[in-house]
Amino acid sequence: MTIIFGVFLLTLMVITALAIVHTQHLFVAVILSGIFSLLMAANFFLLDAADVALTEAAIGAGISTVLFLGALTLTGEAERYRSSSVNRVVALGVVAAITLMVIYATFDKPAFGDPQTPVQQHVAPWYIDTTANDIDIPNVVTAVLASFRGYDTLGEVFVVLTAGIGILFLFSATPTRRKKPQTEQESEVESTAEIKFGEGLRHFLIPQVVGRLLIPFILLFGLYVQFHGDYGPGGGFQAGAIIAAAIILYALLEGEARALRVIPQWVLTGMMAGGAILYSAVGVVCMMLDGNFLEYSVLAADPITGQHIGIIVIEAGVGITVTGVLLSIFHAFAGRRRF
Amino acid sequence: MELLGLYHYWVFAVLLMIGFYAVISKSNLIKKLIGLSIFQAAVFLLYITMGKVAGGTAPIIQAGVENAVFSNPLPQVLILTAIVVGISTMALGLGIVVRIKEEYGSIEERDIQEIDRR
Amino acid sequence: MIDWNMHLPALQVIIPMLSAAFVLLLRPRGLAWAGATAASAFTFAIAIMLTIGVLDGQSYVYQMGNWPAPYGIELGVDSFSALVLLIVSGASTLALLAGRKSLDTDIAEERQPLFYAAWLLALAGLVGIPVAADAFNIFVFMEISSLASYVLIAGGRDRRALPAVFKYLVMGTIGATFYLIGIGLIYLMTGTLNLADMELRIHEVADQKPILVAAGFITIGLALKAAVFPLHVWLPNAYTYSPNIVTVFLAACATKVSLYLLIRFDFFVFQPNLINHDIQFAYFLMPLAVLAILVASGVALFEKNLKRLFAYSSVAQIGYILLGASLVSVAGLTASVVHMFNHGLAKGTVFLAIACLATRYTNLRMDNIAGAAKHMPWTMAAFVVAGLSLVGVPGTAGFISKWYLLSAALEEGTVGWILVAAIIVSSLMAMAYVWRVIETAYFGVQANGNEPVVTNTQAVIDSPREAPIALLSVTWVGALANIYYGLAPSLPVTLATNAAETLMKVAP
Amino acid sequence: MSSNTAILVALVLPLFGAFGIALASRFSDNLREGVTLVTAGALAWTVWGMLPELLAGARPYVHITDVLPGIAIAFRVEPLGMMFAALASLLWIVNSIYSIGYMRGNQEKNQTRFYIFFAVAISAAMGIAFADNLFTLFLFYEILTLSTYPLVSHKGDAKTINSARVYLGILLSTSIGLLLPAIIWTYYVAGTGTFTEGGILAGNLAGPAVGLLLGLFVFGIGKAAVMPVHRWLPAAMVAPTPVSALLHAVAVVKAGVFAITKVIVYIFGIEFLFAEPSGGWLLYITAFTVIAASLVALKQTNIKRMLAYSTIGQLSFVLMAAATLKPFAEVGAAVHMVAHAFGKITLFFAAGAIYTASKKTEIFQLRGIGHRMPWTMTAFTIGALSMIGVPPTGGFVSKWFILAGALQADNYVAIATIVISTALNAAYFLPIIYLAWFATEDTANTKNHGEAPFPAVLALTITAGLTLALFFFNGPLLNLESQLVQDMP
Repeated sequence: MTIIFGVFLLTLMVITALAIVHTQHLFVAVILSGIFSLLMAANFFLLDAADVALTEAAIGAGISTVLFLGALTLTGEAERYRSSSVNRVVALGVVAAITLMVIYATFDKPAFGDPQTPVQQHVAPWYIDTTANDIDIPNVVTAVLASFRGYDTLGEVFVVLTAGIGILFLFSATPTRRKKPQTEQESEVESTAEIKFGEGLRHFLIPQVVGRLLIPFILLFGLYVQFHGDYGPGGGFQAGAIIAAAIILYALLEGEARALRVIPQWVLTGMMAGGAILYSAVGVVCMMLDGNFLEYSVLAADPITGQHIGIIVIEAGVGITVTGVLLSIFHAFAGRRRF
Repeated sequence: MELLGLYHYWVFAVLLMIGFYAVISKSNLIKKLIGLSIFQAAVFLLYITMGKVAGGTAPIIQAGVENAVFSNPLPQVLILTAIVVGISTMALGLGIVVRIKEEYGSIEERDIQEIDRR
Repeated sequence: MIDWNMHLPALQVIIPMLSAAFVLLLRPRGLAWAGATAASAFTFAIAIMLTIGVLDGQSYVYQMGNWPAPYGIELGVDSFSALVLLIVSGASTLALLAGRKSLDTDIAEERQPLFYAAWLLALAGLVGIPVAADAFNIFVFMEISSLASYVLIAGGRDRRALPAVFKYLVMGTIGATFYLIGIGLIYLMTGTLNLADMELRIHEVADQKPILVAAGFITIGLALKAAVFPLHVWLPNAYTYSPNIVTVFLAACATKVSLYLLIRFDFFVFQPNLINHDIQFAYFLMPLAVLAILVASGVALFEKNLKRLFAYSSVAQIGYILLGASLVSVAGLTASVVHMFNHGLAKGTVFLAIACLATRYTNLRMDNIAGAAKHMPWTMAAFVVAGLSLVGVPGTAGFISKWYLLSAALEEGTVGWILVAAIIVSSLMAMAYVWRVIETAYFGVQANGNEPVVTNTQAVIDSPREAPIALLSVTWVGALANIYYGLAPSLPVTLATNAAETLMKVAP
Repeated sequence: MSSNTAILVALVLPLFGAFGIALASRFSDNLREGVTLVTAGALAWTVWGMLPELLAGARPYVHITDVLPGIAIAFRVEPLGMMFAALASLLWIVNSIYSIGYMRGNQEKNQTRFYIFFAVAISAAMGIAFADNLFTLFLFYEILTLSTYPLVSHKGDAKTINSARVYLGILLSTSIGLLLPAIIWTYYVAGTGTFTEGGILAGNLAGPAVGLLLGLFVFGIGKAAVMPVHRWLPAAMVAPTPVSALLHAVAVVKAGVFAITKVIVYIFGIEFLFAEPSGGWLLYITAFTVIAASLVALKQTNIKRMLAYSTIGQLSFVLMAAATLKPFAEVGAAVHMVAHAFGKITLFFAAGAIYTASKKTEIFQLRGIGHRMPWTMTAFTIGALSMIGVPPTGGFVSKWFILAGALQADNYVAIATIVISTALNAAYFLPIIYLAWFATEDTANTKNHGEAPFPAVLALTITAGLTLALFFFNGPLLNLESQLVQDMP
């Protein structure tokens, strides 16, 4: 049964991807790529990767779609040109070469799902055993993410931070074309447009009520995912995305400006940096306590407790940074005037 | 099972191809980015596929369940990271596209080259 | 008592990274610059300490979180990485010290904390790669450095920076994803991500197809990031339109790190294990290297924009580095590693001098800087020194690498003579394009009158005749370093020789 | 002062001089010129002070640093280098005296820059003279090229820049393109590049490769102006005359032939090269250059261009002598470097003096000028006679030795070249002497003028005297240079 379902999902993904490339309407392409991500997430779930599935759904289908839509409102929705024939030939040539390479590689690949392959034999069992003994949390993925390969995750937090910084930096520039003084009429038109845009969906009753009801639950769910990451699928990244989604929903209902008043940009910037600092600080504290960087075991008298403390704190750091960055990016796109 | 495995790898190859094709051949910058995200998603699929163990479950240790077979947690961790890296790149890319639109009034590569040549 | 010496590899990365987060919060004017410079200088100091340790024969291995090696993430510093660390952190520190005024004009004040935070993140990413001994960890830091350098380049005043950075982003992401596919395939066959462990385990499966394809993906992906001809198309515009000081930083070290990784992967992991890998590597890269050297130098000959001229020159110089590596010999590899250092030095100084020029000439086209030497004699003198180093005139750092490269090529017999010819032809081309600039600056006459054409006429009156003293003195530090390392190159040569011997598995 | 320190002093003194010149120029021009003269004097005293020790057979040696393992910056004084250094340091004094008259007489701009780079060039020449290995030689060779560039392009107008570009382009590209590979090749096969008596290549290289390597060296050292890499020399004629004198007589071209001779003697080794037939082409190409350059000189109307082609011929003459590979010829080659230096610098000084006094640059304008400028034209005549090789001038001595060497080797190509080139030299110099002394002046187109400024006349008188002196007092020089060949059959 799962086999048939798997084949069905994969096929659907290919079809969706083809449709995305084919359509000339960017709005359609973006929505389709959201669907693509959902299909991908479902497939991940079939492959026993619950955490990844949750992340792909929250980030790939959720946040990514919101960002693309935000960008589309600023840039326009139609693709003007078809690929030129020269481009097409070149692209097909390169692509064909690489595909041949990849298919060539599949010949000696170990069998799918075989527990005797090097992937399953070399380091994987160690992670599962050691998690049980030294860290003692049920979710092995979280253990690997936060402790065994905690340094990767630290790097990842800084990747997110970099993206946030990048967007803020890009959007802090004033477009050169707009530096000229505007005529009276133009600015007036623009300001009225802005008021409407800034009001969100405040005048629509049903979304208003439903949304109001939903937001607390989403926030609660986010917090659950954040702190339950040790036990089930979840963790800072997913939680950050979910909490950010709740606030984005608020912004859609009440207007972007009001959302920014609730959590101003300086708080968001503080969150961006603060989460990352919190994470690194845990590492530095470990060093101070005569351990290696990110060696949580030294944080408490009992190494296992130490690991627990460390993981909870760094997951919190991840969550804070991710929330801060995603909201900053959202505000940057949504608050940008259209030129 | 073997068939499904090979099918996974082939889908990986095909998705990779579709994404890469879009990146190279499309003139619209947003379309390029969407292509890029499909391209990356294909790689995610490759990693997760290889971590799967037949008859296994998600690697979450449950009390009282002895001798459970778990799928490999490591590729999952790697892809968690890769997904986040991917969205960061995408966000930055979109930011640049918006700025290009502001400066050039177009997000078509062809127009931009035309404008710069002047 | 905490043994800080042991922690150095970790601190090398953590300090710039953590400082980046703090710099982001530094609001008042100038503080962000000061914070970034201090952090960068600290990073440089750590790199120096690591180098001293490595030269003393100490080997640095650090286990993150104290988890044993193939399971946890390992850091390691040897001669090769120490040299790259020196280049990266040194370039960053000098560029920051020099660049305050120059960056003030490029980046508005309220954007500066963001900019300097991105700078430190780029630095952290670039030092994170040589320190890491784990294939996936390298990917993470590669992305930090790439994203941060996109931000830095996008700070350019010219709007053409934006399409340039977009192209860089797309190609960089493709390169990184290729790398990710490659390590995925290797992981599939070996089950490990740790480089040393990989080297041991890859032996059993060396002849299997996924490994060969992985080697291909990794090499191509990294070649893309390193701007190896013909995958260099992102580089010229990215260097041309980024802020001048950013060009100094990136041109001196960004592609070097990718080349480092390329060499490390191909020699450390694949070379000892894959059958005929040396021949495939040579056949694939040597023609590309020769083409890069010749074609890019040729393009540089006719380029009018000063920054793009030297960007193309960088593509050619990357060709030199690759050429040395593609000889697959201790001598070739030594040449290649030495040239990484020397080219960083020469090109960094060239771009510093260009940054000096840019403080007075807003338009850096060739005909526009005619007669610049009259107004900026010190700047142009430093430029001459750096330019000669780029050409490889004896007494400058560039000569040392050329010497090694030619010696290594001579070992190869008949093919070697063709390579010698290519190197020499391109040296002559380098001489031509460097001299074109020097001649214009010293003897050129402005088309319309005698005074320099500065678009902002006010600038002529207000600006000092020379570049700001901080910028100029750092430029001269660079110029003198070019001479110093041309006459006493034992530091890069020792490190490079050790690196080459380790990589080729020759007992020293 | 021990000779070891003297080497370092000789290298550094001109640099201090350059610094002093820059400082002094802030106060007065006279002070600046004073510094130049004092430095030049001190340098000559230092260099000549080493001579007795060297005659006694000592070989002072200084090791500065190992740039790379096995590749050092080191200096050693040996007869050939001693001669070159002594020549250059002596002529720097004379040239400085002359420059004062010329530069002031023509109201040249940027005189300080001129003196500074002149001093740097002399320092580089010292480095070349004393270099102990190929690397050191190459290093100073390039410094010399670069430091003379501002001198050649001194005037700074479009024509000058073009010519200076040719100058720099040919010299730099030959050195990087040919000399550098030759040096690296040598280090690669021999494991060293130290100048060693008897050469270092014997047993390390054989067959056509020897000829090829020799070619890389001969054409790589573009300063020797062997055809076809001679184009820079006429181009460099745009420089002020003291520079031309420096280039042709003192530093640059002499550095070229000196370097080639040194390579032949100490890298290849005379015996090794003699035994290896593939190196034989050098004799023919130099002989060809001698004849061809003389023929071209015959057709020139501009005095300085004619002198330039004459120089090309004479340089190859030296190299041809060296390539004869016989003891007499080697000594003759060394002596001819000196004789040509004295003679040619006299000729250039005279040409410059004529230009300063009368603004004349063409040969046909010289009718009867001997009566207006008797000192200058007497010196010119002596220089020309030395070029032809007529006694009692230094040129006769060197030609005598070279001819003896050619006869010793039964080398008919060399003998024929010597005879023909002597005839050709006479053919282009004698008409000038005739015009200057015996033709009547074309009064209509001439302004009234006398001799050039005193320092210029003084300088050319000194060099003319030296040319004559070389004929009568050549003992020490012959002693010194015969040490070169004392072990030879």
